[in-house]
Amino acid sequence: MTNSDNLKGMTLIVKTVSRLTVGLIMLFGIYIVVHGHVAPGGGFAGGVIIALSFILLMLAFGKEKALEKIPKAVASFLEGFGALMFLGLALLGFSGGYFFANVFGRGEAFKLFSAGEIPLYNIIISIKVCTGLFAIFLVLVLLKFESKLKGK
Amino acid sequence: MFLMIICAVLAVEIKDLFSSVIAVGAVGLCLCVIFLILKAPDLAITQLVVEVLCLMILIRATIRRDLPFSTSGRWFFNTFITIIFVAMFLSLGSFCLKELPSFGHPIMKVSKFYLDQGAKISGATNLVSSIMLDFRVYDTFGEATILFTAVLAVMTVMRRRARKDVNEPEPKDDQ
Amino acid sequence: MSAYFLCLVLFAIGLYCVVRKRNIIKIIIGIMISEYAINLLFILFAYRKNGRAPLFSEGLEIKNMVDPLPQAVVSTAIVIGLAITVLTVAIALRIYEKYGTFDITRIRRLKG
Amino acid sequence: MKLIPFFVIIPLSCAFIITLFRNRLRFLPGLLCVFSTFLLLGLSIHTKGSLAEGVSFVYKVGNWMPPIGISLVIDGLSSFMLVVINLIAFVVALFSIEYMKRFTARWNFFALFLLMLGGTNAVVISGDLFNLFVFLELASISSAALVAFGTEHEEIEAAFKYLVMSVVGSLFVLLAIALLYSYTSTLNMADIAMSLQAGSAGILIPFVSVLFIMGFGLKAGLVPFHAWLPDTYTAAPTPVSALMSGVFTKSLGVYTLMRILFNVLGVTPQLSKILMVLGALSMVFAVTLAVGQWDFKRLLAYHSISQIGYVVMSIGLMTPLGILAGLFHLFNHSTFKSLLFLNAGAVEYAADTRDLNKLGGLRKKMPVTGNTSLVASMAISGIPPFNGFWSKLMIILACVQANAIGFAIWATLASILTLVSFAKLQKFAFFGALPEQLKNIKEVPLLMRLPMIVLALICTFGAVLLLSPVAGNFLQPAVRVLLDGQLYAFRVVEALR
Repeated sequence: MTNSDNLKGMTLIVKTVSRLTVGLIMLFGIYIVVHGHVAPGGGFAGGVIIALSFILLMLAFGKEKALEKIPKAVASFLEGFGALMFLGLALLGFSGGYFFANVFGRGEAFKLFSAGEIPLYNIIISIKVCTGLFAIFLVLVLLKFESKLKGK
Repeated sequence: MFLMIICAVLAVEIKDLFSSVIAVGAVGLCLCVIFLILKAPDLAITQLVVEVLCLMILIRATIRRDLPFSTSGRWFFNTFITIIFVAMFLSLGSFCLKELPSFGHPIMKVSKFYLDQGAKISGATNLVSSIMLDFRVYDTFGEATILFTAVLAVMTVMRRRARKDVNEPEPKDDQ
Repeated sequence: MSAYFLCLVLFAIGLYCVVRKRNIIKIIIGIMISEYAINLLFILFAYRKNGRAPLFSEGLEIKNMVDPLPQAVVSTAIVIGLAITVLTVAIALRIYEKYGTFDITRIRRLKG
Repeated sequence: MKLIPFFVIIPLSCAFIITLFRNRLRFLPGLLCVFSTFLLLGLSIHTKGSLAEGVSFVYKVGNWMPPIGISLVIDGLSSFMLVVINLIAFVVALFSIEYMKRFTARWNFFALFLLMLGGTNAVVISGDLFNLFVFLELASISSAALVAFGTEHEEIEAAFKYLVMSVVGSLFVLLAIALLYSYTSTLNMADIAMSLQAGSAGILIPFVSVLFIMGFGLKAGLVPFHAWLPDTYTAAPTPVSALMSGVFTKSLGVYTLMRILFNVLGVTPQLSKILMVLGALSMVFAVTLAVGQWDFKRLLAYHSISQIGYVVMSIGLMTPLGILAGLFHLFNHSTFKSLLFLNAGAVEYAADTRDLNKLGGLRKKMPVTGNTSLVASMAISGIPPFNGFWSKLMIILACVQANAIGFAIWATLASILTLVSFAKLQKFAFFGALPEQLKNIKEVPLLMRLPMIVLALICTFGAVLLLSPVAGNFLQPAVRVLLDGQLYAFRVVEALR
């Protein structure tokens, strides 16, 4: 991390490489999320990977570019919305008699569309985790800028 | 395992903050490898990713900060008490460990059910995932809520100004 | 057995770091190390000799899997650890901003 | 008993809704907070009313049988705790609507408040060790954020101290859970109790108990582990310190400790001795420190430690009278200590200072605050008609009955010192001459006065709870649960059938 050019972004090499890799990282994250119930991984790890791809974008291109992709309001909205969805899915279990009961069909093992609510939970968790961690990182970095300006 | 402990001691004792953060990263990576050896691939992935994130945040926090190092007056006394406490803890703990089932042979009373029936009932082939998100999904709900709380908490802590007059309107956007 | 003991040693190192070190970042590091130690302990408890990972694959009957419950528990614990670390770092940054130091001996507004 | 999970659903969903709307609807956060706490209060009283003595309700989350899935358990003790928690939370929520106008980002406060409340409720109804740990963390993280709400020097420092201490406490708890899991291979509390009854000679169970005592003792603020408590209560916004002192240390520290030691691990005479000594130590040590304090809230914080000491010591006696007295004192302490903290908040709101040297003569200017604080002070120092007197009397009687005369003497001594320090508080804050700069001070708004009046009424007529028909429904089932010890597991199994 070189001096104080976080606002503008880094050198051309870093920009090119990260432009190539960001998409791949994000894809990998989505893969991990969706296959959470048949392969190792799951909503949490996948969500963090997606968040990391955004963070890479931010480090490489500066925060404006990243904020274009996910505006802050959208991030915080998705965060709350994800939490509410989780609870909603849990409440849906009441129709099956119990809190958190699994009301969907179980499906066939080893297929992508199986295991009832588990993939849904995975996706919701990943949305929540991704936006939440991105928001945290953003806030921490923003504070750093502010104190630096104060120092000067 | 030994490598982990060495790294941990390094992390604690190194005077340079930045190096000690890197040493913690090494501990975390060793942990990740050990998880793989102990057949826990899910955890290895999660641990790796979390480790990277923690390191990034810690590095942002420590880079270009001062490195104060001071010893207080009662240094010897405090260290003495701490060491006695730690030694007592370790010796008692090692006695306790003798009563546990030996390494590599867990009892697995409840887990037998998961192994025998888990995949059939839940329909997920990843047993860890099926426990996390089906049998014990309430825990995962708590975990997601904790993360949510942490985001809210960081936003709360990082507000630019916190106090205002009673009749003053709410300021527009603070973080 | 010795693996368990080493785990306890790791935990004790973290604890020592929390109690004795004067630097806030060091305290956070101590907390992280202790957490790692406990997570490792859980997974060690779950290990079975010559065990397999708790994943079923098609057309293959697997006996002797390791205990999956602690793995689920630990993955929750890791996330909790992440949340705690993030919050402590945020508070530490804020302390740095207010006091200009990470040294807790110099942060003495409140008398203990 | 389909309603049990709503103790968690209501606060958490309200918190999520608040964060969705943020500032867009100005009145929504406070209104939602008060509404949901009111709902919870009604729900907890309903639960308490419909619970027969000696019966446990078990709710299977997701329709899995308990050792496999997670269970929620409600019995006499937890329903008693739920009533206490939600009563105080409702009153404090009402108070904080006006009080929090001095801070920015109020929606944030209410969301965190509800998250903390949800975590506390979930801890109390949980029947699974790891689940208990998860929600314990939820409650402590959100409360640490609430302590740091002011983001000034003191708040941040106190929050850091509190967060580190409570994390160390939870690490001890997690270590104990790991050892127990390896020993019994299950995480369900009833199941663990069952398998421990089969016989456990050895050092492991005492070691685990000591780990639990250290972990939860840190959360409860007993004396060797109390360092975070005065700073935290002093620095936090007043509603938060009222809630933490009234509810938080009790449900996360004392309740969990009792539940695990008495009902899961089984308590031995040595352990009860440890509890009594810890209790007596906190009682006397903290109260002597309290006499010398000049900060309104700091003085109250030290008294919190000391009163928790009363509760722990009395429950540690292990006699029916002792446990009854301890639980009754727990309830009483919740009411009068919250009331005192609310008074401190009102004084701070009106006069903008907490220093007792700068206050004085407030009784004429702020009649409601002055009179309610007089009630609370008399209750906490044990003056006859108020509820504090009865519970302290019972504690001392229980000590004498259990042949622990020494502890009785300590309790009496601590009580006298409490009286001294509160006489000082009243003299410097509410009686005496009005200082020059406080001439045009005004009484606080109605929404702040109402909670104080409600709590003062409860303090005055608290002794009603001891009358046999009321006590039979309210306190006695809770005492039964602790006395029966490991019968807890059989009740749970019975309820599942």
